[in-house]
Amino acid sequence: MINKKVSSVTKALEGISNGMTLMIGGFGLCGIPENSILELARSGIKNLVCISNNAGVDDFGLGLLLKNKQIHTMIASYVGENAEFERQMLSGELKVILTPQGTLAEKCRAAQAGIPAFYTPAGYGTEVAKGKEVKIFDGKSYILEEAYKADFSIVKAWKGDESGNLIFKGTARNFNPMMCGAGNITIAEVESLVPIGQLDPNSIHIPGIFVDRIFQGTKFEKRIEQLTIRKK
Amino acid sequence: MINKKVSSVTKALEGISNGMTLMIGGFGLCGIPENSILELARSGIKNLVCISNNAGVDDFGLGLLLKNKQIHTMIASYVGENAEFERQMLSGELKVILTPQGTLAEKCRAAQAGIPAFYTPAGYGTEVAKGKEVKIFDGKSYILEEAYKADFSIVKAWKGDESGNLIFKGTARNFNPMMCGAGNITIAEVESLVPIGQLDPNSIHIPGIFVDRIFQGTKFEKRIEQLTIRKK
Amino acid sequence: MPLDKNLIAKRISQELKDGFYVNLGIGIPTLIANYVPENINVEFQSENGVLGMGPFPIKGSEDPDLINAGKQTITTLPGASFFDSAMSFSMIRGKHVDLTVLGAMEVSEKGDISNWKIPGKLVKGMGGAMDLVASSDNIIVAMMHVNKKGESKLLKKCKLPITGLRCVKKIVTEIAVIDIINEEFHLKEIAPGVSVDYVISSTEGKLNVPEFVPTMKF
Amino acid sequence: MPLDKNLIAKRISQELKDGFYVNLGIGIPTLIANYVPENINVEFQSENGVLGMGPFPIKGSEDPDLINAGKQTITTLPGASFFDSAMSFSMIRGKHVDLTVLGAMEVSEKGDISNWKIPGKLVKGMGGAMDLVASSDNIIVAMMHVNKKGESKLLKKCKLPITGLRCVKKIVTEIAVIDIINEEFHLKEIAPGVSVDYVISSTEGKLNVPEFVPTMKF
Repeated sequence: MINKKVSSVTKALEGISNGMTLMIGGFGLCGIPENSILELARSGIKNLVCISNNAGVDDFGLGLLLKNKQIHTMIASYVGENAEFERQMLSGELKVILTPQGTLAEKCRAAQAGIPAFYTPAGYGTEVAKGKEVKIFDGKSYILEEAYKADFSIVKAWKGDESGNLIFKGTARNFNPMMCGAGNITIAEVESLVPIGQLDPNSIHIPGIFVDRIFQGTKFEKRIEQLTIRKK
Repeated sequence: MINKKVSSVTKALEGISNGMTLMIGGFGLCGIPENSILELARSGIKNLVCISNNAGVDDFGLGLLLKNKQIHTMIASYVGENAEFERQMLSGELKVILTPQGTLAEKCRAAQAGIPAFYTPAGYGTEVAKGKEVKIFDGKSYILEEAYKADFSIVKAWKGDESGNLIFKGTARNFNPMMCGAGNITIAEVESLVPIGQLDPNSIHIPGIFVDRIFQGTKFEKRIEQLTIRKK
Repeated sequence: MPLDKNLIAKRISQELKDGFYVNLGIGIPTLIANYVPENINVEFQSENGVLGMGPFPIKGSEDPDLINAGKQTITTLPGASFFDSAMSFSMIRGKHVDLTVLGAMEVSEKGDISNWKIPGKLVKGMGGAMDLVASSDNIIVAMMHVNKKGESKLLKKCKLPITGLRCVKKIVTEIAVIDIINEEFHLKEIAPGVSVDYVISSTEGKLNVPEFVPTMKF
Repeated sequence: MPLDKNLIAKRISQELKDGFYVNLGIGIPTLIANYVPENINVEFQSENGVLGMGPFPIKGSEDPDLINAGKQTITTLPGASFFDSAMSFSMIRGKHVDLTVLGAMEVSEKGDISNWKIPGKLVKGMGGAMDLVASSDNIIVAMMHVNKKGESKLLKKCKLPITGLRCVKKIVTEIAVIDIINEEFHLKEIAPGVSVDYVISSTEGKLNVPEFVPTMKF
């Protein structure tokens, strides 16, 4: 067993410095690495390039780093719920690269899988295709998208073991699995860090080979963005 | 719930006819759709193009279809354990397209995922690269590989439910998941077909959307190719 | 009388067919789940990683780890499955989803759609919309026929940045059902109490109108 | 005296480092798992979809759903995981595997390797070898120094169809350990009782020989 356990979020984030590119898991506020983001906010590390589907809300998730002006460039697919984000983007303070969600997912997965580039139909004929190679397969046009490069991937899982095996829960899975191993170093924060051998080998979503450091988060707020209920 | 259950292997294979391209799951004899292969052997359907990592052994798995001369072209990565295969190939009776195993897997996955083509380093500078586009990323050369097209995918899973959700077991998973949804119609044979709601949504390997027909196999021989044991 | 949002959703629900996997966008499309005809089975996919979505949870049973693409808390039905975003878009890009319904700011008579950006003003991002419209063979747009300024949203040519080209097959608005065939709008149905002339005057793109236009039925 | 297969494997096991993920090819490489130094932790990956392979099963406990890439029955150790072939090659192509050991028919002084085909005679297929050699930064070849006809397998240029270009970093044979540095063979160690001259005469490619060549230690 190769042990990936680190004792704290501070140790987990060691080596992250100004100007680096980070991939950060989660969809909206669901499945985000809360403890790591709070630590990044405390750290004051600046000029970050963040690859994440969303940018949190004004006072939680990546919104915290935006408010602190720690993010230089944001690569995301949707930013609709964050007023500060929109303000920084429209004013030009923040560089934003909007990317179709499926392309974003596949560019992470390509990085994980050693695929330098792939063709996708998403974005053909739109602003997204600018400067990208176009190729026709079976009469349909596709654009060439390259794998992301990142210094660190930071993901959140439900359960993990000391060798870095991960299991996600519900829709908190989202972008987390593909980001594992996509950055040079992968940090996983988990709700529950269990001893080796307690996870069913058949039910592991991400094998430990894709994870470099794992720690149990001290607190998970798991804020709900849109509480929607039905009348019984 | 969308019901994918069919009552027999015969019904499951309806529509497969001479000259079609089939993707068939399994690695060696592990995780192969035994019941479907036996039925194909009985059917006498000819001129098949088969995409499968291996070609079985002389008297089991795809070897049965080879012996019957039902296969026109075999696309595989490794054929080392099949004498009849080697004979037909060297004599020219059988057309063989050898493909690196990872490329084979990724070409299936690309078909499933609507990715028409991707770059891979595997095979660059070799016979495999002949006639394929080469492109350099970060100073390294890659070749362009296209997604497979197939009429049917035939896979084998451990458990499945009536809506087509699948769970695989151990290394019998192998090529089966990526082939689901990669062919126009996907047939899954399972060891155990359970009622809807009995599989943990978090542990499903292949969601039913990728599966068109599912049936419980009547018998699984699960032949072992290389029984290797240690002395206690 | 023009339809309200719920009736637009109800009209679109008539396009559901037995065995369909359906992706519903944020807004009006989400409401369609409330109107699935009783005699058919469909499953709802949400691109954030769930197939087999059920209704919203009852109070107290909400789970922060269980949301749809609109970030709303949801439930799942028996037979549901969870998966990552890459596999979710394998379903979409790989054409495994049978019907996609989404909102739009503009649709052109060629079937082009704009719904992600108003330059210099509003940038929400495309989310999964560009993947959906680039891949799905069966796209229905649910939207208002005119914008807040009273200008038609069914145009000869989209003015806003495009989300996808030649992809929309059908538009359902508060006043009409319009199909796009051979790059032209075709009026198929009108809302109860709405005149054909009103639909024509509300549509900037060329609208083909048959001799008899049926009224929507519910 | 030249090494037997087990000693070749044992010598290569000295290249294992703590924390390595290792892919072992069919044949001699498989034997390396028997010689992992006690003070280090490594995990074995098999490209058919398992990480954390253990020893062969004891009789009666074999599972047909649990094999390695050589189709041999295996066991798993605590912390193991199963995955599909696409993810398996994500590990390989994505450079997450730290060391790859495989057999070869020929290796050139540039580090080219041939191990999948003898035209018109023997075609086993490349299996996962082409993916492995195209991606891994750390490739060791385990093979006999000469073929059955007594001809060198360490060549100026491969004669058989290539599996991969400029990828082999180290070769361990029954008589020597040879590194490939700047596209030349460098003799690093000799087997006990084997002469340097014998290694030179058994090597067709240019072999750089230092003044003192240490003998392998076990």
